Amino acid sequence: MAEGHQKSSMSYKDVNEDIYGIITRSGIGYYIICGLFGAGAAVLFILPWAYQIYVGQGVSGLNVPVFWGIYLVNFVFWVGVAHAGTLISAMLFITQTPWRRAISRGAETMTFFALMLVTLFIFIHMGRPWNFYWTFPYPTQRQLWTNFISPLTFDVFAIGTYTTSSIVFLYFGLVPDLAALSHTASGWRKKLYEFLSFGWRGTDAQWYTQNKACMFFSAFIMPLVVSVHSVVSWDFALSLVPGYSKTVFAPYFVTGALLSGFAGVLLMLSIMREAYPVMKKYVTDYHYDRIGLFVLVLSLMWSYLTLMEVVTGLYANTSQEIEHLKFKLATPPYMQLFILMIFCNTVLPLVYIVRKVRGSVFGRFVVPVLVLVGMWLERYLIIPNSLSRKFLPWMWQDYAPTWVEISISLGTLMMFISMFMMFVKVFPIIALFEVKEDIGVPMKNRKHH
Amino acid sequence: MATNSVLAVFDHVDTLLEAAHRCKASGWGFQIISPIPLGHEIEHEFGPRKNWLRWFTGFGAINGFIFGWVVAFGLSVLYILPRGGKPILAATPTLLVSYETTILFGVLWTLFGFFVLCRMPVISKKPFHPRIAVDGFGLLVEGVREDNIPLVEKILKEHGAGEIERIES
Amino acid sequence: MSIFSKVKDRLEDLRRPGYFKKYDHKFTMVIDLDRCNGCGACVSACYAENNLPVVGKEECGKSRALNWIRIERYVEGEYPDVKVKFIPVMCQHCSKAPCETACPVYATYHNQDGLNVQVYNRCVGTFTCATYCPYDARRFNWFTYKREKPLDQQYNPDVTVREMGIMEKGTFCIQRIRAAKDRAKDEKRALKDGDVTPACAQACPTGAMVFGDLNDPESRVSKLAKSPRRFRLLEELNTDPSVIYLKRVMKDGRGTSEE
Amino acid sequence: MKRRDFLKYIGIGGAGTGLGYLFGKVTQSPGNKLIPYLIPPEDIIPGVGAYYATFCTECSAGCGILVKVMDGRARKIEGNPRHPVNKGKLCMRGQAGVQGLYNPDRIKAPMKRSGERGTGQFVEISWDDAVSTLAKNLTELNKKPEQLYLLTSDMRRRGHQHTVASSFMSGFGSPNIIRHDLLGPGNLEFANHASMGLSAIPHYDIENTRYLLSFGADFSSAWLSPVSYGHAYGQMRQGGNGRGKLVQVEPRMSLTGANADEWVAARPGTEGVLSLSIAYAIIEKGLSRAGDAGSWRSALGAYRPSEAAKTVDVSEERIYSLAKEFAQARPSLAISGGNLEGYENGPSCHMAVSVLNHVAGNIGIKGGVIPSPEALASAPHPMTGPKNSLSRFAADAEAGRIKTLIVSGSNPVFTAPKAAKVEDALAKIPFIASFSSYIDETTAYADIILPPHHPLEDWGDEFSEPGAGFAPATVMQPVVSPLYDTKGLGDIFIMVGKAVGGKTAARMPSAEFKDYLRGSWKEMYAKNRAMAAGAPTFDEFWIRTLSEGGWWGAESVKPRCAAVSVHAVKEHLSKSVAAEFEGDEKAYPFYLMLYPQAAMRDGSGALSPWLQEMPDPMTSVVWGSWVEINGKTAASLGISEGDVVSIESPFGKITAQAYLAPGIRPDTIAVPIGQGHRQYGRYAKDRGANPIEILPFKENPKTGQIAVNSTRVKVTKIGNGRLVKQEGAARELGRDIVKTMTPAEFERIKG
Amino acid sequence: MLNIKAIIYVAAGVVVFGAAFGIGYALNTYYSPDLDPVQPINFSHKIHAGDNKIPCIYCHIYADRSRVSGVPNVQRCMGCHKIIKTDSPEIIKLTGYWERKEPIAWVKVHNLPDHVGFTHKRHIKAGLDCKLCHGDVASMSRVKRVSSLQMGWCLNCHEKREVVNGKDCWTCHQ
Repeated sequence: MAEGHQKSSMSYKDVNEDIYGIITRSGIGYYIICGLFGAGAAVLFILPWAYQIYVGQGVSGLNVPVFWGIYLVNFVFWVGVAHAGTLISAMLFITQTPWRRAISRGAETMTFFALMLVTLFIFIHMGRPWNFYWTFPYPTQRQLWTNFISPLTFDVFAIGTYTTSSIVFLYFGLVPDLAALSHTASGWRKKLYEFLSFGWRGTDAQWYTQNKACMFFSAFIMPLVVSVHSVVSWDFALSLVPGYSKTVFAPYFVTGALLSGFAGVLLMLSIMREAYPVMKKYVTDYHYDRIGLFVLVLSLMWSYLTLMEVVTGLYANTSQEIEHLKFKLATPPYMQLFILMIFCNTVLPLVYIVRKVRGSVFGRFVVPVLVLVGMWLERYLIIPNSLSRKFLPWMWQDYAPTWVEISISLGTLMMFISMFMMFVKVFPIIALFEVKEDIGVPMKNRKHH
Repeated sequence: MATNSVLAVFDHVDTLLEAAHRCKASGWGFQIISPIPLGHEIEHEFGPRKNWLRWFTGFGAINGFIFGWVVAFGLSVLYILPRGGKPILAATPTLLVSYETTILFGVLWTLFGFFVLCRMPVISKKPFHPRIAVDGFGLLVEGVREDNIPLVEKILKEHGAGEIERIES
Repeated sequence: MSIFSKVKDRLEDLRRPGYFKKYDHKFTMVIDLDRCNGCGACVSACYAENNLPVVGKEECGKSRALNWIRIERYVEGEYPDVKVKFIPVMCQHCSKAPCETACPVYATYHNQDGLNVQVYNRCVGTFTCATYCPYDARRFNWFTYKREKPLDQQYNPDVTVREMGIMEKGTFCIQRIRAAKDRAKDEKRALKDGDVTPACAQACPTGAMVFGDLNDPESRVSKLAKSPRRFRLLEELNTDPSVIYLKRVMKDGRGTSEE
Repeated sequence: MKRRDFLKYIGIGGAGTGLGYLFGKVTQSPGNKLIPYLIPPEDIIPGVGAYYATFCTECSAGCGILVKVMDGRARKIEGNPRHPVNKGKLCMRGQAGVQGLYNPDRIKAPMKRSGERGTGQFVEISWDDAVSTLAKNLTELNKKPEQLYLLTSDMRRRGHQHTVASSFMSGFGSPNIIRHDLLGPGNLEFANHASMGLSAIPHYDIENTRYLLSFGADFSSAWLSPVSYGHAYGQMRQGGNGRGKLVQVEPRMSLTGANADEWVAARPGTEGVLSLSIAYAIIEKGLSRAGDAGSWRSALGAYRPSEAAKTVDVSEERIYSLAKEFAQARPSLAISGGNLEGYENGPSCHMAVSVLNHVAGNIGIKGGVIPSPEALASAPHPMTGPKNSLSRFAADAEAGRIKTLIVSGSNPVFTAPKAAKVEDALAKIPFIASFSSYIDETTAYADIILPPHHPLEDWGDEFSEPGAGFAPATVMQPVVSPLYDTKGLGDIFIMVGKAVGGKTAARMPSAEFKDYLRGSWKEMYAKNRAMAAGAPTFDEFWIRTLSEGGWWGAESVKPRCAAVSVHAVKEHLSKSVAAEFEGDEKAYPFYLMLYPQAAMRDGSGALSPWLQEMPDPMTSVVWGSWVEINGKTAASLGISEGDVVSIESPFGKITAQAYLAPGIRPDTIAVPIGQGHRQYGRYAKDRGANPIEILPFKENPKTGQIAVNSTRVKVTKIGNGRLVKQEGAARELGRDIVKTMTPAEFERIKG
Repeated sequence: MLNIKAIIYVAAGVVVFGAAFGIGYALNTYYSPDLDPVQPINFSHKIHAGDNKIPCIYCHIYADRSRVSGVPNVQRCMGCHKIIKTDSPEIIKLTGYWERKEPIAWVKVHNLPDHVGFTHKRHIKAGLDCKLCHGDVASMSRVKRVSSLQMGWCLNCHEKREVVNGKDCWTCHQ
């Protein structure tokens, strides 16, 4: 059943012990690293953000035509990273692809934390973040609601829905595992597991319902994934700005999101495997093989759409588009960044054509990192850059991020890592029951068909 | 009529299913408690099943769709502020909103349905054996008359059950 | 039947673009570029009237000056055949404004006077309106700007002093429009042409700026707006601006010979 | 429930209540105090604005203004629609007047020097101390009263404030009134007097002219009366009787040049030559309207276009075409100012333009040069005294002939070249009193400061140059109560005069300046029949005047006649009309053109943050100074925009940032005047460079004007930088943003 | 199994906290000292407007001409109290202010934020009774705020009275 798996020799008991071991058994070094990242997040993110809220958005490098800087870049980037997780779970669940099982939890967790950063970046980029709740439709004495034709309201709904669904999806998978581990665990973990599993036992009816629910979720989340990132792209495409107003944006953003998401999953798995050698039993070369193929295919799709983005601009041939493209493609340092982006996202993933590379250290670490960098650059080259060359040349201005923006970006990345590391210490990062399923149903007499 | 239940833990699924067949034939109710989903095997053995979850989901989705339209249209009319020369009741953006609310409500109602159908959260203590959390497969035989308990235990033993527990109701 | 038709009417109303059948007023400014000499009096008047903060050299260097109206200068040709064109650009009060659709909290919308208004205390600062604005007319309060004492005594009490995190833009001196309406109401009459003059138009030495109600066929703007020299900034974007420019007459001017 | 749990809930409840209360507190607006008036001022309704009429003192144009006062504070300055000069309009400089009033660096009380001279360190003293110190010092001069000097400005030399100052000086017995003004129209006045016999600046009827040929006169930003001319310019373009054409002759494209239909980049200093060659061409083609064309032809023989073309760097054909257009358009008008005013031989240049006007028959006609009517009878005489001799002042100080100096309204340390050695002169003077509202560079040398009211708090009057058909008399009245412990300028002279006693006290008005002003107006009212029209009593007239802002002639007064005769100008045109420049052409390859901006003018605008942030119309630079260099020249020197360059003349060196201007001659660089203050408040101090410093000290002996365009410089790049300006890109890139049409098409659509 | 007790306790805690929060908020909003602050002089509207039937506009003289109604100046108070009840302790306080030439710093009861452009003039001219917003001041010995002065409260009235453009933001906001 499980292609390429050498797990049939494992017993259910091993699985339980391995996974609970990941949660509990870590050296002090792990906690120190996690703590360092946490402290880094506090220093690089919390303090500058507090400073920004106190002093004003002026501490960022934004200026009059370039009102959207790297906060929005990060926002879009993290939405992208968030995409792979649920999509891997959902799409591969519907198709019942077995290699999904070992990696789905990790991917979903990544989605969850990425979405946290997405929400965070919306608040960070606001001028008056303390009034963020005005963007939600809720009844107040003011009698005023929200503007339902604003792309930002679509965002509120899309990202709100996506966050909720991702949490629910993650939780669904967790329930049986938590119930199972609550019998092994002790102390506060036991209490937490017992509380969160709400008395799950694993009766036939429960499993049936759980399976059905996952199926429905998958059916919901597939269109949701597409809609979320296209809605994010509408934030830009629904404007008039040259460089923003493009019909190609929805597929372009979705493809890019998946590309960065898969690269993120790849990187995350590689790092986890290094941190927990026991995971090598579960995440094998076969996984790298499959994900690598995904990255390759998505990179080709992305490259095509990038080409089309430029070509549509050239075909339009308006002064606005031409100037925008000139600025993006032929002005240093953006020209160099563009070349770097093409190298990272188009040229580099081609190495995945070679099967061996997919499982190599280069393929596991270097390529995904560079793909992520390339995808970040893609957003950078779209968002602030287009605003630098709007309609009235008199107002053309360049944009350069300040230390606050860079620090907040790095700090949030650190926060992501430290939160992920903490999550691993609390919840099983490999889906217990799914791995057991992978091993197969124990039979005494008859062979499993 | 005092009824009692028996929980037996099996090592193998096929033996468990055989035991379950016997119980079914004897007219006793049974539940299979397992660490992994056995839907495929059970359906193969006892035929396809259905439950109410789809209705929850469907209800949620339809509700969400309607909610999206009501919210976007209704709230626009409550406080009329024209913007961008677009109509107050604009259909396209509303479709986008209701698309999301359809999914949101569908998901939330599915979650609700999941809890309802799984009888969660559990209020009272339910029969369970710690081995099931690891690698045991439990067969909970229910609706057994008290005097039939030894018979049940015997049948389960025959099919290779490991631990057997009587459960007082 | 009557209820049904009423509802139907109402629905049709609500489906009508922009909703209002006819605006109470359609305040419009006509700027004659052939008169405008780019002296900058309007910019200064706007600072005085609307409590615009002075941001200082460093912030100006980051392109963060809070000028609601600016004079753009475009140069054509090289020495010695240099041609210069001035154009004052402020919020164009588009009837089909991209910024209005962008705001999620209704901080900017269109009102009955045909104005694109910005409600400062509702703004949460998402920047969307500003990025969508093709005229770059919107300005942002990057910080809480304070005037040094006693310069703060000059603040116009009719205009709020904006705090940080708020988007703002030209208003056609809406406080003057309100005051004029207030006066008209006191005198029990309708608003008439010349009742309202924004600070920029009032100061303009060359008389290039004329302000009035386009709904009133007798107003000066209605007459000027019929001029064959009329054009609107970036008209091809179909934002339907309420600021109408009159073409500059130049030796090497581009003709509209296509017509 | 256990007791402990209960206590827990009490705790939770308590915390919740507390937080809720706090939340409520935070979300509520804090209550503040309501402080009513003790005794309400009669004419103030809180929350409702009142308008008070007065006039603008930011430049010498004398525009009428209305100040919006709300809750006792001056909120905004607007043009007075009734005033004939500005017709309700106002320039940026006038708008910023309130920033002078509320400037944080205003002097709040009389002050005494506490540090070294020139450092600007002072301590506050009382008015009694200040006045008695000055009076004591003056009494010591009793034997030699001519050792008292008054250093004042040409601006507002016509009102009663200055009458008081003059009587103070004459009462004391000193004839030494030094008037210094960098941008005053002294050369133009002199030239007009010499050529056309006019004692005042005539009315240039831009509004009605059909062809305006401007020789350097940047009337859109800083020449004479920008608002009045701005209005006229608008009317000329689209006023309804045909579109007038504007041709600007100047080496650096000014704001007016930018608006011109044609920009003629004549070689610096040769505008006069061009003017005369156009005049010659007109006569040559028989288009002259002057009766004495023949005599002019011979007088102008040296200015044949064929010969002048090379000097002027304008092609012969162009001179002829300009001549043809100028002579054929009726009415046409030639004006001169700006650069011409700044040349060493400015009067000759101006006269050359008068000749052109004469030859084309533009003097005394509608749409031409209209000589002013007689000024109002019994209006105060303009201040007299030795005209503008800063060189004499410096020499006298050097020789120790100045014992006491009173500075009022002039700042020669900033506005005179280093070569004039004003600072050395001031250092030699034992006692300096300054009547200034701000610590400017000259006041920093003072021993004692007696701060006058800001003009918005003060009484005064103004008799601007009479235009065609009106002779305005405008009243300045306090629109707000004084902010600080200051006194009216007139009152300070009266106080000091009375404290000095003797003849000085006798010449001073007995009452306060306010009453003196009213008395003088009563006298004027009695002598001018026209003023009495519509106001049978003086009280009625006075109230009307105060509410309307002034009085302007209701009757149209016949302008005087004027013509230019060969005889009158011969002497001045006998020498070369082309200006001389200091410095060797090889070592100093560029002409240096200094020009005033609308915002800063002679640097007095630098204290206003609004004006600092107002982008210069031609470069969009804010908060600093720059040097305009032609793009090609800059490229050949390896200079790109924003680079720090040093500008070196034979007399000094400054550094500024380069702006690559499209509209400037390759052999010319231009620097704006106004920045580079060493004192003058927080907004002006240490900002940009003061180009006046590197000028040679060339004072026209007849007019006293300091020549600001009189040297050559060399430019070297010394560093990189970024210029703070507002423009992103100033080219349209084929987008056709500002749509235009051709004059031919305009004529077609009109017909 | 699952700790049901814990769930119940947490839920109860949340409920208690929420309720207490609400109570605290309400306490602040409706019974805060801001609502009926202690004034420097214990001025009684009940005596002036109630018992003696002095019309509001007699003291609040700008109400029909300006956006502000105008707190009476000390001179106006003294106009009457030079003669009337000069020996009452509160009037002695008033006389003290007058003699020290010091304005009385009343505490604002009806306070609006800067961005609200409320104008008394229009409301008085529309024929509204002062009571409508200020409550029956004539029966209060110390003035208390009876209306919330919140946006919804304004809007309700505007809607009810069908004010022209009454729901346009810029009618009230500035």
